[in-house]
Amino acid sequence: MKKIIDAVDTIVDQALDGMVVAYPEYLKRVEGTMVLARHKPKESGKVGLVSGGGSGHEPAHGGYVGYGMLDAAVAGEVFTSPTPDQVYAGIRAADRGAGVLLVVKNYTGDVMNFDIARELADADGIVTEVVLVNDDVAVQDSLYTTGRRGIAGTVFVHKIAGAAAEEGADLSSVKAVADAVVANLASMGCALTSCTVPANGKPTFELGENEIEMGIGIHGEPGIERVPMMSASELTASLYHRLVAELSLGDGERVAAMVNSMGATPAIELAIMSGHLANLTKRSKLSLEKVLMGEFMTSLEMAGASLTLLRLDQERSTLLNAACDTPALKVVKH
Amino acid sequence: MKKIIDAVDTIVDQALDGMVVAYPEYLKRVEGTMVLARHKPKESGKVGLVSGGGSGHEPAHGGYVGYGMLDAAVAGEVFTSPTPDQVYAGIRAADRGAGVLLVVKNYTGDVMNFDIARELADADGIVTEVVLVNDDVAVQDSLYTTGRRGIAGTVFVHKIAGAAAEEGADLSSVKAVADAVVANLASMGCALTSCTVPANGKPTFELGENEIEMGIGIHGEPGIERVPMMSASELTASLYHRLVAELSLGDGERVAAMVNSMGATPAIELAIMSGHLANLTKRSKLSLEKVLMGEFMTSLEMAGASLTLLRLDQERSTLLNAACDTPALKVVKH
Amino acid sequence: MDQVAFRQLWRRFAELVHANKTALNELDAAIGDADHGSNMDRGLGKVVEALDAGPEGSLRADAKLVGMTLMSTVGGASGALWGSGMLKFSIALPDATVVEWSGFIDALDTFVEALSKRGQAVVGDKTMMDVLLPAMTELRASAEAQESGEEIVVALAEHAKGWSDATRELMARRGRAAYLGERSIGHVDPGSVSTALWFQALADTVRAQVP
Amino acid sequence: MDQVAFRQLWRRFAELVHANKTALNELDAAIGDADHGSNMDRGLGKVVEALDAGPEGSLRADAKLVGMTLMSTVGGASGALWGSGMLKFSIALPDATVVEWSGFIDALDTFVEALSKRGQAVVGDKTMMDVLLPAMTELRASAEAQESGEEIVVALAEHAKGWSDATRELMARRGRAAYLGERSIGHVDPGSVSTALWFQALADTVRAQVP
Ligand SMILES: Nc1ncnc2c1ncn2[C@@H]1O[C@H](COP(=O)(O)OP(=O)(O)O)[C@@H](O)[C@H]1O
Ligand SMILES: Nc1ncnc2c1ncn2[C@@H]1O[C@H](COP(=O)(O)OP(=O)(O)O)[C@@H](O)[C@H]1O
Ligand SMILES: [Mg+2]
Ligand SMILES: [Mg+2]
Ligand SMILES: [Mg+2]
Ligand SMILES: [Mg+2]
Repeated sequence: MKKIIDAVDTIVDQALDGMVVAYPEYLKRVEGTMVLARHKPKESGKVGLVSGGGSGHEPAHGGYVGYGMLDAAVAGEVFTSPTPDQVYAGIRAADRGAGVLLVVKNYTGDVMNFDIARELADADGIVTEVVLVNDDVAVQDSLYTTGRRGIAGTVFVHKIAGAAAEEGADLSSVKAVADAVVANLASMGCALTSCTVPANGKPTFELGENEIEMGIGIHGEPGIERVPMMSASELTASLYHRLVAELSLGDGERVAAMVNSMGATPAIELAIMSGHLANLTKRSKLSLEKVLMGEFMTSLEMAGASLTLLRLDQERSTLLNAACDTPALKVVKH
Repeated sequence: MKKIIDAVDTIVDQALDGMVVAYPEYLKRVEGTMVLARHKPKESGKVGLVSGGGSGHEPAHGGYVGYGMLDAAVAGEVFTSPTPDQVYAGIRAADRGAGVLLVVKNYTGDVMNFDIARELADADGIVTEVVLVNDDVAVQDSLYTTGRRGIAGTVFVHKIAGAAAEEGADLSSVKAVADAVVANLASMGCALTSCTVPANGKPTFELGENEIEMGIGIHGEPGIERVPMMSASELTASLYHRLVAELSLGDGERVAAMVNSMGATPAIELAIMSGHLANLTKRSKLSLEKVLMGEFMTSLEMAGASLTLLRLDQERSTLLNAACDTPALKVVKH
Repeated sequence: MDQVAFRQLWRRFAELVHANKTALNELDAAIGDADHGSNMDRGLGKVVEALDAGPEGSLRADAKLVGMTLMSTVGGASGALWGSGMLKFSIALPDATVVEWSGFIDALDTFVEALSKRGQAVVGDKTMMDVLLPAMTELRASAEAQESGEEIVVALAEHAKGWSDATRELMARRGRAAYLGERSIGHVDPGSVSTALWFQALADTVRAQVP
Repeated sequence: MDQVAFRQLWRRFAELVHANKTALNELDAAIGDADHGSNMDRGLGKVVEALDAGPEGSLRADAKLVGMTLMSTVGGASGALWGSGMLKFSIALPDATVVEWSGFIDALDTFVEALSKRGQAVVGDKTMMDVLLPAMTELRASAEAQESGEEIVVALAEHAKGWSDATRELMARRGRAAYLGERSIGHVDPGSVSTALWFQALADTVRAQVP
């Protein structure tokens, strides 16, 4: 394992301080915690937004703290959901008196730790709601199991719910719009290489020179199936058709998309995928209104990419295009 | 070689189209060329800015086309400088009647191809100037050779010269401010892994599990020396002290910095480096006014990072902080 | 069980997990995210530190310290479960330095119930509950049969190991491994292994106490 | 040299570069950026296409087509040099379908001079000039000695290979390899190898023409 680190157990702590060095106008670290909060909190009386999860998904989630998106982000150890006391510290940092929405990716660990934090907040009189993001269509959605995982599509929840909160919507409205995003959201990813969890020191899995792992999560977990390497065109199409089918997208519908690098896959390859995506939407007569292309939800230095589609209606489209200003995502009004 | 591509010889062409898919409000492709230009050209009477070079350095250079930075970016094949006819097309796209400044990284191929393009522009009555960026202090600056290379620091030239041009400075003033950036700029990088040039199909060099290559360029070229792997703290310090010495930075001076990923190195490691950087500047009593952290000038999927320091004066500081709005770099005014 | 034994139990558990950290990570790598060993090891290291520094209060205070420490240092699914479960466990313990064997079993029952409620897993879901639930049944039965504490826990440690091994054949329905569906079959659940190590620690502790 | 031979020369050069593409990339990987073979191969493929499609005009027109094509398809240092040099070469050729051997040598001289001016490299800088400059000297001398064209170019191809090999011992002072300083010693310069292949193509062409 070759990484630019000092010690395995100080990575997250150091990285949080480094984020503040790079984005002092955006972020501050809540003292004694693993929480990054807005440098300039939003006005009181507005709903707060908190997200978080294990580290190693940068820019998620600290990179999305700022105007129009999150109020606080809680960082766990690499790929390990944060503990309830930390989540609770995030809730307190985000609370401006109108309640706090927690954006939680659907993993057992995240769900339980955020739940315990909500119990703590409750005891403290802070009203919280949760939106569970479960956009990964590689995983079967079943009532008998934990259901689907949350992956890169989470960023659309941050953006759209964040815009609603910024506009002054109340907690139940912000939750409603966030739930609607989740109901219209589908993602799927693939890995060309594994990543190495620092505490572990070696790659979580091994892939052959001609293999690709489809349906991977964002923690270096094994995916759903291992298939031979394919072209950018085939790969984009195979992810795309799966998403379109899951969302039952039909003629004339409006969509936003995300082409997300898992870490090591360079922008040039994402751009090639984006070109195919535009052709595919044209062929299925979808109106592709927005493409987010880049590193939004990564798995350390894994090579690979994920594709996300979000069905838009007028409300989601307006909120998606509303101004926002965070380290990792800016929508500038001209 | 596992990459998300369709064919080796269509990579750049497809990627340019994909950039327009992702950033339609920012970019258009000049028909029949490898040039990305502003979707909405700047007002006539202002100096145009053109940069370019081989592909594989994304977001450089197409990602820097937009308000306050470049007017056009010219893409060559992966790691191969663009041909004169393409550079010339970029010059024409950027020309708004007040002349065009070419930002050229100091590589023989780039210098010669941009020079030939200037001869073509000259014949056409378009006035051009060149700024040669040579920030890589790993390489000896010698009159008897080609001198130093241009690497990540180039982005500071785009930003600062772009702001001057946007403000309406004339060609010689824009060139002067760009030259002043170069004179106060120093960068150095290191590689933890090699990258694979697609046309070549295998890594350009091999590095052992405990080795790191210091002083690499941005084309997968071998570096200056191979050393044993070190900690983030040691690595940042070793790059930093080299830059401070080269720029003879002393007590109380103002600097901006860039902590740049070569591609595969995740943001979390850059953040750790940024933390060390802040401590180092504090110790040397420099005033660290701005840190650009992220992927600014990459080498495909290479793991590694580069550090850049720029000495600031009031003019450079103001121009660096001026508003800009491009796909890869946005300065939002609050 | 007295306070010395209780603290010794956690020290022993920490030792066993530390020795098996890499193995636990590797099990988790196969069907999860490769961190279960690191998570438990990080938390138990802190538990030992906390107990070493903690005042000699009561068993309840010790168990609360264990719960709070696990809750705030382990993270992940196992941290939420062990942490919140141990807090419930502490409430069920007396505010004294000794507890009868039956009182200890009752408290453990509270612990397991809390985990069932929090995690919603049942036997066969391929989680730590595949060890905890049958272990409770066996503890209750053997206690009613008036067997000695030592005999009970030594046998239980053996059985726990077996229940953990048996998760290999299961398809996961809870936790991160559930996303793998059929691909989860053929791998032992890491949480069940660390839980079996806790019963091992319990056996080792009780055995060491009986001269 | 007539137009048929001139076109054949470029076809042969394209063949030789194509066959050596990987080797040229590998040489460039050692002291540059691993693209010299790809660059030349891409451009020469286009040159062959262009010549095949080009009208049977004059040598000058053909050479101009070669220059324009190389200029707009090779890229990098070699593209700028070969492209702009061939444009100068074309101007020095007659607007006819045949050129005397001496006229061909004069045109080549213009080519080499253009490269010297553009690239500023001298003998010993570890570039293609380490082949081109001595080759010109030898061509001039042998032409003055009235040797036959075939003898000259066959010998020259041999020598060019030798001059190229000799770049191995040099420290680069021009081009991308110069950044390596002392580390550039011990590797042959890729541009000198492709240039030697051009002289090989010239020899092969002339030999094929003389029955
Ligand atoms: N719902 C659940 N109920 C009980 N135990 C669970 C549940 N979900 C997961 N586990 C246990 O947690 C273990 C994983 O813990 P760990 O790897 O530390 O957390 P994470 O899965 O969040 O990475 C699993 O092996 C399993 O035994
Ligand atoms: N200044 C120069 N003068 C003459 N030849 C040069 C000069 N610089 C580079 N070259 C030649 O160009 C070759 C490299 O070409 P190529 O790899 O295609 O371009 P690049 O170096 O831009 O990647 C070198 O091997 C060398 O022979
Ligand atoms: Mg985990
Ligand atoms: Mg090149
Ligand atoms: Mg785990
Ligand atoms: Mg080269």
